[in-house]
Amino acid sequence: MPESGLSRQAPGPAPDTFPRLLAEHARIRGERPAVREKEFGIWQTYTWAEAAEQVRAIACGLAEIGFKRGDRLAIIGDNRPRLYWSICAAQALGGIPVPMYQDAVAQEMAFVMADAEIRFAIAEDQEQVDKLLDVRNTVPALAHILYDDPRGMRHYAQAGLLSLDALQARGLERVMREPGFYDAEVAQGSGADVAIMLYTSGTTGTPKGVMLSHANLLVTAKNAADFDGLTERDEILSYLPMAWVGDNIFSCAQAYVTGFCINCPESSETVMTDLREIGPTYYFAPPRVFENLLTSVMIRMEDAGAIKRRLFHHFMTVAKRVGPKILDGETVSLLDRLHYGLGQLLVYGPLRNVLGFSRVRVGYTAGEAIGPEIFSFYRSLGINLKQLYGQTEGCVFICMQPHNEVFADTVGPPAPGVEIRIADNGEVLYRGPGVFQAYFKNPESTASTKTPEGWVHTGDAGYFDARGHLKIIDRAKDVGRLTDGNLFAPKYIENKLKFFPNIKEAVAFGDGRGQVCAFINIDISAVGNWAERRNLAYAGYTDLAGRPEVYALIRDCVEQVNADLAADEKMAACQIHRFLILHKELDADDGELTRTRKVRRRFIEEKYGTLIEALYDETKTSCYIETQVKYEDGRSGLIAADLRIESARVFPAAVTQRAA
Amino acid sequence: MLYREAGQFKASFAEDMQIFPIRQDRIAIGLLLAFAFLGVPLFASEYWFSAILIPFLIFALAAIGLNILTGYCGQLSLGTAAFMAVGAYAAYNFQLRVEGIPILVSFVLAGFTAAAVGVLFGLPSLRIKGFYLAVATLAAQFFIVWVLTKFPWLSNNSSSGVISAQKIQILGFGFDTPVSKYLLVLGIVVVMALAAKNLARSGTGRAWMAVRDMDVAAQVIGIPLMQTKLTAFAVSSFYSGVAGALYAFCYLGSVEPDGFNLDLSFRILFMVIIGGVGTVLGSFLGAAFILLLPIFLDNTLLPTAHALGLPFSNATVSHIQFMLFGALIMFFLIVEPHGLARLWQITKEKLRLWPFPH
Amino acid sequence: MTMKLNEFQQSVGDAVAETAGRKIGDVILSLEHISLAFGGVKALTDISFDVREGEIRAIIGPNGAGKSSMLNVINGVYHPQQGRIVFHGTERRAMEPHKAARQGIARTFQNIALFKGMSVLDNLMTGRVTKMHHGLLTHLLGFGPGRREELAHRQKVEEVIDFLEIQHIRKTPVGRLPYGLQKRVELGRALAAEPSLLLLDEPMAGMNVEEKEDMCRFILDVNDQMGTTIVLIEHDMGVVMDISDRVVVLDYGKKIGDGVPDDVKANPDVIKAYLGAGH
Amino acid sequence: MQFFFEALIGGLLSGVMYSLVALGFVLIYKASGVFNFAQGAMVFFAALSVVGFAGKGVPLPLAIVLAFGAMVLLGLATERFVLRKLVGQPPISLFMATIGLTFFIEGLAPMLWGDAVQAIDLGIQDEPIPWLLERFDIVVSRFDLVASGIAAALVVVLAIFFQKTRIGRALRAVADDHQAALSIGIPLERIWAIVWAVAGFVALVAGLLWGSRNGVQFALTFTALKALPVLVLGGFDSVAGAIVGGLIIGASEKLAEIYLPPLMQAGFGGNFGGIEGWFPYVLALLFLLVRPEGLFGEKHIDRV
Repeated sequence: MPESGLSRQAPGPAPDTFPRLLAEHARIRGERPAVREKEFGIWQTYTWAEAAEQVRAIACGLAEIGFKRGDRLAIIGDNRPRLYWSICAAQALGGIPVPMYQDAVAQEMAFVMADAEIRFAIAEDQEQVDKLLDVRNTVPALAHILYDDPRGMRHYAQAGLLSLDALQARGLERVMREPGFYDAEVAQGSGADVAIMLYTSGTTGTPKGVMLSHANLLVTAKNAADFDGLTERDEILSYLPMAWVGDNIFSCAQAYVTGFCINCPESSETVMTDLREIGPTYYFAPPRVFENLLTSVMIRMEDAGAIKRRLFHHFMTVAKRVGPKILDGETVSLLDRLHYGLGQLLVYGPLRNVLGFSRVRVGYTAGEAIGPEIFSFYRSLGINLKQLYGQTEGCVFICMQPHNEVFADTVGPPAPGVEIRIADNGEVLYRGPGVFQAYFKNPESTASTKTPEGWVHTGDAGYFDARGHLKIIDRAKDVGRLTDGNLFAPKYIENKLKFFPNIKEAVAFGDGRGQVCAFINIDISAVGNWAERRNLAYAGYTDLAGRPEVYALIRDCVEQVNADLAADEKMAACQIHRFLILHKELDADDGELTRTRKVRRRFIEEKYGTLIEALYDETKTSCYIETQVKYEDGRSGLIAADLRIESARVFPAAVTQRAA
Repeated sequence: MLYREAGQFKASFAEDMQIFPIRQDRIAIGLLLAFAFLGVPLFASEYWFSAILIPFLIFALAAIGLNILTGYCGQLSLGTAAFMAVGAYAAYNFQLRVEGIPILVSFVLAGFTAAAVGVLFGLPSLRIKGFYLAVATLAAQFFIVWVLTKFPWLSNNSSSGVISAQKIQILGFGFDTPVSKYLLVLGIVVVMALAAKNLARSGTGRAWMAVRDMDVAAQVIGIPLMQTKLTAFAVSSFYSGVAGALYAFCYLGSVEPDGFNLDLSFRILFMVIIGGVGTVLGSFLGAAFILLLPIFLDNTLLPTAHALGLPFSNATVSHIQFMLFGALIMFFLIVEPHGLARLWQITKEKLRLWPFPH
Repeated sequence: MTMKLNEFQQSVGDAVAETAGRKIGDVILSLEHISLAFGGVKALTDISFDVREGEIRAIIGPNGAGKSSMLNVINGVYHPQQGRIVFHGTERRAMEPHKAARQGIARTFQNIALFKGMSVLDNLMTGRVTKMHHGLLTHLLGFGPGRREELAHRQKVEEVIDFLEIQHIRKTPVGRLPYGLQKRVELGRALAAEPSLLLLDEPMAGMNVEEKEDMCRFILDVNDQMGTTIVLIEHDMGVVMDISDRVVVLDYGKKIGDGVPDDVKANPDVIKAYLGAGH
Repeated sequence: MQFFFEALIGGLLSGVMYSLVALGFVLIYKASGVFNFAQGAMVFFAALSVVGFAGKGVPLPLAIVLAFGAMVLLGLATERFVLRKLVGQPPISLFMATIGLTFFIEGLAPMLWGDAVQAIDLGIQDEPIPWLLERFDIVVSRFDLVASGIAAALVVVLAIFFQKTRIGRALRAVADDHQAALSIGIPLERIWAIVWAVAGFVALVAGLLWGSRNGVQFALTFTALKALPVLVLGGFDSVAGAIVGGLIIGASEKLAEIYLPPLMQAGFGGNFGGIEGWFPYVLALLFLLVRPEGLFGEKHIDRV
């Protein structure tokens, strides 16, 4: 009796798979919006009931063309409703959806396709279909290519091509012919089944397929949603790549758990406008987005008239002072409250509005360290921006900041249901409901990442601060020790330096040495601007970098970082004793940075060995160096300079008062 | 600044294409209307009703009429006052000669009469454009006023064509106080302004604007020039005609043909230019401006001059008024050809983007 | 301009290859012995040619050859003194342009003729005038049949907007758009009318290579996906030869060549008059 | 029958006066494409300036010279502060600007010179010419004759100015094509200044003649309204059209004024005087329907 599936029993146990949740929503909030998509100039809205029908049609269509339990379905494209529905359709049939990055080139795609042994793929449009057809030359298993947007596809005669429209039509035929089929398929699923496979490259090696079960995703999503009080009334903008675990959590798992509505932008160019139109109540963006947004706010305000600019700066100062306190519910004097209220009317409210953040109740950022200035800017405006710490292997939520306990330099206490342990080498390990099943076809990697007890190595180093919040300092493999045994986390120090607009890049040294020293790259546009305002003439980067005035400027920054580090018992030993400003900008062309602008530590240590020696030689106050550089046109040249080395003030370590 | 549009997304074309797509605008208009219908009658004095508010509304209506023709359809007319006269005299005659005709019906018929006359004088627009057409509309101006003066039947044989408007009664209720007249005029003007706004954003309005912007292209697209221009003349004259009827019945009470002279036509043209060519809002702003400026000058210039001991007479004030009108017209054409309405639009854009400058 | 010219030609060539499967039908427009003069100046002399359903027909020729006049004759802007025009079986010589539009002829202009005071959306909505049937009285109301018609046609216009990828400028006044986009909007206005015959007067004039490539793609897509017959005037010989099925060559108001691109290229008169001068 | 001729001649003579005002329009339209609605106000301003200067004890000839100076100033100011700023705007905007200018001048003139009705005495008697009266029994005013003589002379002078002088040729070049005029090295702004000065001069002559006949008063601005149908009939850009149009309007208006009202009276009863206010317009309008570009205007072909 396959018809008597779980989904038929209304009051039975809580639905534990995506397709069952979908059926549940269609039943209890069928008329509420599930998905909106900006198309033809308006937000076309699909209710949960409609979404359920769409998923059913796609699923049955897939079954018609031979999609079987355990098959993997590649999904490539921008955030489109039908692609989201396809995920659920594959899950309904017991298959595994594999969303892929839409901007990947064909070769990258080919690797994943081959690794995941994909036979079925759904592409958004002609562009992606072309890529898949390319891929098919090397991955012949790819038999079926489906596409969402039929534009330009009329004359494609290749085998196995089918539009989603046609697929759904076939699916509907199947529904007519065999009405119980879909429900029976859904009934066969269980929470322990693999719900999705997400490829992650980590920082090293080839991409690995992370297998997450329905239970992984749904329990974690539910915990986090309860944590933040998300309801069916919430709205999010689904603009992050579908292949990224975050989008899967926010746009699928949490939407399915709470029943809120996801909104797909018209195109990647219109995200900002669409954000403003929708005014989401729940929002995620990586720090880079917030940083760029802040920069554009500042640039646009520079063009404003003098009065408006002064008004803005005045109220931003007020906001910085009292905004975060008000947001955290701390006591603020009545006068300050009135002052902030006026700012609310004149600046903060309108600014939140034009940015599209008016309705944000909960905002998150994660992935990188966010500059404290940037973080507090948004919080002081009254936007409840918080940090979390997450990984694909743990269904995102490992640590999250509760309301009123938000700090720029920590990622919060462990998320509900998650345990965290710090290994002896400083590495963070976690265990919880979101912990992944395994890497696909990769038992070695699985074994090295996940212990038999279920602990997962994050590869990140960190520690809990006095408040019980986790602080991530660096990749575990980069963390070293000073000769006195204290932890040395170069990236932590470098990030603190780089939060200053005048500093573009920094490289800290200290592993196996007595103290920390650093190379600095100034930001030529910021410092150049500063120099111009002070009528300081200079002849290019090398000249400017060597100026005593610039050294003074940078020393201030370094000393502020030192003061900051000193305040933290565990990091006080990492204060920078001596530094120099490099005579050239670190450049990927010269091999000093990766193409994604990450510092290549070992390479720099070798290339600038003499400079490092000089930094640690207290007798030296300068060091001569000649460096080979590659110009953009391919020519090479030589830059020579006598670099000054300066000392910075260090502060005594604070003795932390141990609370709780 | 006051606009908070985040989250006001449109999920249907109907929402996207409503008259006021922004919620704050809808609220503001609602409040304004409530104030005009309920608040103003509580506060305003008789002087305000009969010297400012009623003429303001009537001129605004006439300006909407001219704006339809000139602003939307691009056909310059210098004969608005004449079409108002047609409306005034038609309404008078319908009331006089048709037993028991409701006054509102008379107003509507007056509008249709003016529309018919307008179409007649719009016929030349099929062959001529620009200045030539402007001159042709002058013919309407002079001819109509002459006819009204010279055909005694039209004014029920009164001397020099003066007519006294009949009393207004609707469903037994007499509109004889300034407040009641104000409310009547307000009601009519609001309904007609709304209709004008609807027209402007419909196929009819787009056809007008297409003819205005590029008549050859309009024709090639499939817009019949003749029909479109004549429609504009008809609708425009209808509005002018109703405005004229209200002018006689609710504002002045008794009018003569010479009251609808070229000067009045020019004043309404000025309202359109200063208020904003091609906007309904501009018609209201322009009417308010042109109406209030002389009152403002009367009330400020003479006292100031006397205080300074300057030999200002009433005539001097009127000369200054002329110069100021002229200068303002030139100023607006040079600096802001789209008038006060554009200034408001710019302000609104700024408020929507606040605190950003652009 | 990131794309080199030869790449561009190549990509156009690819696009043409993709559309190889389309069908060309019977003659839908034929012009017979057309002569047109302004005052004493002869613009067109005894010109005859025909256009088949579903084809892309190009008219080429040096400046002043009478190409634009030819288009103006087809859609009724100019009335030729002699000759006859048969469109979809109906014969006529003089016709008001708006009636030609109602028969399904749409066009774009050499010098953009958009309605500058209106938004992109309104320009396209205006393009649908021949498809809208409700009149003034229904337009007075903010609801009812006139409004419903308006909303229904908005859907059609949005499809054109989507097709031409101009979503981001939907509500921008056309006067503020750069030249290349204005050309695209003008094409959109013509497409909004769902014409059976589309006349394009130098659709790619003044564009950079990238814009030309886009425009070429749109023209081919229109022809292919909507099945629209296209008559186009174009200066860029390479483009003309690549995308058109048949070419008419005019010189000084006279027809000097007619046929498939390869034949025309080989025609000595054409080489003398046009290709010789141009290359 | 002599009554007819009397009316005809009277009409033709006042027609010349219309032509004179119309000429002012044509000059400016030809050179700058501006339809200067303020031409009538300029006539008013010129006449008022003459009597204003004369009222201050300046001898008449000198007053006329001074008034001419004032007209030139006015023209230059208009060109500099209004029209130059509107270059490139649609013609209809320029036209509306000159309506604004009209109002401005109508306020400015009485501000400067007072608004009482005043007379100019040019020393020509407004009386019948005895010879014609005796010989043909036709009343023709001496003043009208002299005035039209002056007007005719002015027309000839202007014609020569346009045909023979360098500036005149430049003006015509400008009228034909602004770009071409620029390319042959004529400063456009100087040309416009000259045109406005010449138009001011024409307005001065018209103001003197009309003013001495009807008195210098606000009504002088309405001479513009008389000239408009003339322009429509003759074409905005044709000097010849202005002259012929003026004659046709003058004559037909007078004849209509005499012969139409009795006819209408017979038809409708009542008094139908005063048709000269609209008759020329209706005439011009009917004419337009037949020939939209006017008698001598150029026919335009819409290029698309």
